[in-house]
Amino acid sequence: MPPLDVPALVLRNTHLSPDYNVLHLEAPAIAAASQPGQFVMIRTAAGTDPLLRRPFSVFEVLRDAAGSPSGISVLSKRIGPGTARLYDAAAGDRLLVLGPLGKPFSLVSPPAEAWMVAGGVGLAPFATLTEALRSTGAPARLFYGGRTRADLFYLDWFASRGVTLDLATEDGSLGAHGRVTAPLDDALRARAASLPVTLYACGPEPMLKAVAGLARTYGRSSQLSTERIMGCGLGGCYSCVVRVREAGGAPHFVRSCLNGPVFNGDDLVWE
Amino acid sequence: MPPLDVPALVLRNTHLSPDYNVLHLEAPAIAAASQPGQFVMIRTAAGTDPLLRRPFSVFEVLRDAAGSPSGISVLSKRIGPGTARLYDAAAGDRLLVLGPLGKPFSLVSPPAEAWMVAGGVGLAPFATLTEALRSTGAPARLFYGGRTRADLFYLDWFASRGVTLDLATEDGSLGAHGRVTAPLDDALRARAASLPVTLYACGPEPMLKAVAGLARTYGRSSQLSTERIMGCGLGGCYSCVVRVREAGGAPHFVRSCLNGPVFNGDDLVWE
Amino acid sequence: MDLSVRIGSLVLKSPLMSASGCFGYGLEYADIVDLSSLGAVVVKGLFLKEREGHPPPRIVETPSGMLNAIGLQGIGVHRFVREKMPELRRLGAVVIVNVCGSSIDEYAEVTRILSDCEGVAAIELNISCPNIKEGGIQFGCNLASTGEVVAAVRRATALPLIPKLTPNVTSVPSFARAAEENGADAVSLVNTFLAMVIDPETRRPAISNGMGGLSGPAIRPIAVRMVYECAKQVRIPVIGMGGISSARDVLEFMIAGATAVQVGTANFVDPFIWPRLQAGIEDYMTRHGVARVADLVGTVDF
Amino acid sequence: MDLSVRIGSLVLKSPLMSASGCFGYGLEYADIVDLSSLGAVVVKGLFLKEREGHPPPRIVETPSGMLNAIGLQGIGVHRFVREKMPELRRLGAVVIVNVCGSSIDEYAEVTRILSDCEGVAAIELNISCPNIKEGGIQFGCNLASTGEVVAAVRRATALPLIPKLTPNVTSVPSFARAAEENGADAVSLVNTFLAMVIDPETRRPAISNGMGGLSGPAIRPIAVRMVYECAKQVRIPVIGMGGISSARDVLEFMIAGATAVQVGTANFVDPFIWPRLQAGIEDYMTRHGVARVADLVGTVDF
Ligand SMILES: Cc1cc2nc3c(=O)[nH]c(=O)nc-3n(C[C@H](O)[C@H](O)[C@H](O)COP(=O)(O)OP(=O)(O)OC[C@H]3O[C@@H](n4cnc5c(N)ncnc54)[C@H](O)[C@@H]3O)c2cc1C
Ligand SMILES: Cc1cc2nc3c(=O)[nH]c(=O)nc-3n(C[C@H](O)[C@H](O)[C@H](O)COP(=O)(O)OP(=O)(O)OC[C@H]3O[C@@H](n4cnc5c(N)ncnc54)[C@H](O)[C@@H]3O)c2cc1C
Ligand SMILES: Cc1cc2nc3c(=O)[nH]c(=O)nc-3n(C[C@H](O)[C@H](O)[C@H](O)COP(=O)(O)O)c2cc1C
Ligand SMILES: Cc1cc2nc3c(=O)[nH]c(=O)nc-3n(C[C@H](O)[C@H](O)[C@H](O)COP(=O)(O)O)c2cc1C
Ligand code: FES
Ligand code: FES
Repeated sequence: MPPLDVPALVLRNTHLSPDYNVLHLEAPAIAAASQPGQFVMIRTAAGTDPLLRRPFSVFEVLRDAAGSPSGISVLSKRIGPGTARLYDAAAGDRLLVLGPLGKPFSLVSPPAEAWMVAGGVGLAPFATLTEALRSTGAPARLFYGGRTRADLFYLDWFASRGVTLDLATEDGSLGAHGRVTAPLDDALRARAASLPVTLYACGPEPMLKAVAGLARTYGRSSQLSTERIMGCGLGGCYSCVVRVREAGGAPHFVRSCLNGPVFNGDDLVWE
Repeated sequence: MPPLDVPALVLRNTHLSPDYNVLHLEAPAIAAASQPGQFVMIRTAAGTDPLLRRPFSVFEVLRDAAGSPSGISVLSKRIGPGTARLYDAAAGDRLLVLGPLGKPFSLVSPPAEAWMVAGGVGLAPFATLTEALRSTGAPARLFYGGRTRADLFYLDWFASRGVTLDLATEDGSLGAHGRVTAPLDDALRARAASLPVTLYACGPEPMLKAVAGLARTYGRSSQLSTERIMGCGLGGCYSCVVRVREAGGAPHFVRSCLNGPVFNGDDLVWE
Repeated sequence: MDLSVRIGSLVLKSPLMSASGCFGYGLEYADIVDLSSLGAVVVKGLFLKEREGHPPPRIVETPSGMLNAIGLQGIGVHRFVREKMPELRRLGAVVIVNVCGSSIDEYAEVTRILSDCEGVAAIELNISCPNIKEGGIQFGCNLASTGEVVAAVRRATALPLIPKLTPNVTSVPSFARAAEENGADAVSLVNTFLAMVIDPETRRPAISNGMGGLSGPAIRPIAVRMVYECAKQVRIPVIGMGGISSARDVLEFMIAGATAVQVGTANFVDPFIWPRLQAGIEDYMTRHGVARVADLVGTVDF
Repeated sequence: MDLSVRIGSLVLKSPLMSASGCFGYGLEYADIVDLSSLGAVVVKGLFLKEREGHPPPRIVETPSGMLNAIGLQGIGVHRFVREKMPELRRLGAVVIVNVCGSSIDEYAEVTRILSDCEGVAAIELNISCPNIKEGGIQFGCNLASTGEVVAAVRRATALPLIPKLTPNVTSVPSFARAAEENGADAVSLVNTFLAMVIDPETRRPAISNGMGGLSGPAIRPIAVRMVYECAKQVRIPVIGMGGISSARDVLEFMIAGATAVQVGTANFVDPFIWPRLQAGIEDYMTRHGVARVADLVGTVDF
């Protein structure tokens, strides 16, 4: 389906912390078309400040009483003017939402397991992925790291959907002390090579790089959701490139809004 | 008192029509210092769109239960991005309000009468003037014109404060049919030369010009509140000039934010 | 209502074009924009060979604008002709190709290849990219070189030739005149303003290339002035751009003297802008009793 | 923490100055800004005689900026010395006067008069006002004339001499060099960008003068680039300006190469900005362990 641009009604804005919020947006057609890992471009203000749209993963697909897709939510972390406006949005406001955009995750089926690795707001694409994996039946596990316990959200949500949680905080206030890639490393080491696993990761670039390294070390496939500064989200501006090496070819830049944001970890070339 | 800049809480936003609204702003110190005819510069948005502040007359001085000044209201007509933001402001928002600024009206005392002439949103400075005139005891009369009856506001407010109302609408839906300067002309003609009157006017420039002409014709003094595009409101930019001829001198430009917005009608030179 | 405008021998059904580098190769937008409804699709700058462009970050937002240094990443003229043109033809797009070169020969060579390609309607000569050393700016900031490269490319093609001018000079009209005197059919302006953003926290430029080109609404008043000045000094049509985001802005440029306009940054913000721009122009023409949009060109009362 | 900076023989207690034309004669702000806390107060441009300026409308807002053509309304140097300087002295302001002229003689004459006036700390030579024919732009857009006027005024004064450069040229650094070679103690840049807004509804320019000068955050990335380029090419200090609205912006200009900065348009939006700018600079210096603000100048890692 070609992407749509809809003036989505803000249904609800839930503040999870002083930085994090979840915006519920009315957008049935975008919701119906979205696949796990895809994103939307949101215009955070009318006028020219901020000027460009901001990219956000589709966090949840909202459903009406009859179970039909009625909208999406986005999980946003406030880091600058655009996310500040989303943090301050009020029910009843309207925001232009363009999507769904980009290449989604590929799903795995049993006996393969899906191990999701989330750093901070990198949790965003994994709610829809979890829902989709339930339909394939692939067991899901979430490695989820943050600065401190107050930065880890939706734990019950994932647990109640049968996702095994492996948590890590940099201050040790919840789960393992340190980076989330440490428990991931342990778990990969512990898993028999004969049992298939696919890694799904979203988070800061150093984390993605570490996950790609672990995947290579343990011979696992990985799907990494990259976050580049995006001017358009549609392939028009060439701002969002990542370097990839495709079968046999030399490394070259491809647009992460069109060819990604999800890439095979083996293809990505880190500078 | 030097002007203050306060992040004023929006206490209430009353929509009077699809264009007009009244914003109640918490700003005790500005309220306490304001005199009739003065204005404030409001920053209608954080960020750079719109960039410059917008000038607004102090409409009412709000008072708390004890009668102390607690804030001001502004009467705003939506004509562009700045006034649109004020129209959409919600209770609980904060707006930077700089003031009070400019030269106020001079008050008259009985037996002189104060005849106020308002065109559209030019009504704004006359609520505070009415209050002040009540303390001098000068009889007040309001000539008030608008496009149509739905564009005339606060009629009861003025009537209940003993102000005689002379209304005019361009479509004839209320009061005289046509411009407000017609009933003013009639009233001036009817008034004995020996009975003193001062004209106070605020509204579109052609109306001000007509009032100045009538004042001259009938030998009355006039105080006109001008509206020029203002960059700063403090004398810094020289954008807001009007041409005046001061006693004996040649016409020259003076800053209406410092030397006005209220001018003696005889001094203004119209291009 | 007649929205058509004429650029040299080319009659366009509307004055609205995509700006080069802001609309990919056009096909990226094919499923949301009817490419045949645009006056022309101006595609991304092409060299003879493929180019990698600069490493990211390539853009940064600025007040009412953006800075970019993409570095002219592109697939080269041969792959463009082979891989993109057939579909662009099928979709009925009027294609204008933005031609880059590191030498006069390269400009001429790329232009020759495109002139042999069915469906290429005109050549926009990019002598004004501020972001790469060989991006043409060495031609576009020097009057004699501008004349030379325009003359050379003129000899290489019968297609309408539209040198794209840089705003980073004292007198844009002299460059417009140099282009006209050397056979250009029109000029387009402005390309981006050379600019820089430094992050004080890191003390490093915000984009990898250090400097980049400023575009978007921020630059509009400067671009309008340059279009006005150029339109007064040349007889060939001026294609105006720089921050156009609404029908009002299109009309402002045309009234200033632009025969047609291009929309760049605003297409990023709002890819569904095209029918709205057209509707806004038509609404204006109705309100003001203007039968042909071309009648508005250069009508500023000043 | 040491916020002092040096401009020629002048040591300023802070790098923050008001920009000419954006702060009246300083006294307008005396009851809300401690004038003695600023590095310097740069006052409105002065000719020998009084000037009326252009008829209103004189300004129009643009995306993240504003266009102005005030036309240098002013009281002339004699009244300034008589009516404004005593109070400015009393308030402890370090006063820099922006000097205008329609001829080299006028520049020199105004400068001589100011040099005899106690309390004038430096001369900013306005050879870059885009808004009036005799506003100096005929000097500021030509290298030879820039050299000539700077040299003439140099002979007329022992005060620090700061030519103010226009951004409306291909190479600002060549003008900075011309100023340096002819005895300037510093250069300040940028003045406003020549620009234009047309109202399509009336087809007339939005301001009476037709064209005007663009200022404000919109131009900041271009101004930063020009300051960076000039600072690399001259040994005298560069005073940077153009859209500065926050401590972050002050730091960006200083890191790009500015020894001091001026704030214009932002003072309109927020006349209480000055102590906040200073606090923001101090906060940055604390966080980054910078003892002297002068150590930041030109430290961009590029
Ligand atoms: C495909 C994709 C999905 C994303 N999903 C989410 C999500 O679900 N929740 C969420 O909170 N954030 C997400 N991000 C990051 C989010 O887009 C940025 O945090 C946001 O754009 C910052 O805007 P700002 O104005 O608040 O901050 P600023 O830092 O002022 O932004 C300035 C510019 O930098 C860009 N930028 C800054 N940080 C990032 C970043 N990490 N990634 C990409 N661009 C950045 C902005 O888009 C903007 O152009 C995603 C990014 C991408 C590319
Ligand atoms: C001393 C003074 C008192 C005023 N009091 C009131 C009031 O009480 N209520 C009210 O509704 N309006 C009042 N105005 C007019 C009000 O300032 C403008 O309507 C408002 O600035 C328009 O801003 P905008 O962004 O909505 O419209 P835009 O038209 O987009 O404004 C663009 C620019 O033009 C200026 N501008 C536009 N119209 C006017 C105007 N009539 N007068 C001055 N500047 C203008 C704006 O300030 C801004 O710089 C007053 C103006 C002045 C000078
Ligand atoms: C991301 C980006 C890439 C661009 N690439 C090109 C290009 O390849 N060739 C070219 O001539 N201009 C290029 N430009 C300049 C635009 O075509 C246009 O001249 C400029 O952006 C001003 O218009 P705007 O303000 O509408 O964007 C590019 C601009 C942007 C923002
Ligand atoms: C209203 C206005 C009046 C100005 N008057 C002068 C002037 O008299 N002399 C001068 O050299 N610059 C003048 N300028 C230019 C400013 O000093 C400054 O160079 C420019 O505005 C860029 O800085 P800013 O973006 O911080 O405003 C004026 C600018 C404005 C906005
Ligand atoms: S964001 Fe514009 S090409 Fe990817
Ligand atoms: S509004 Fe700036 S001087 Fe009056």
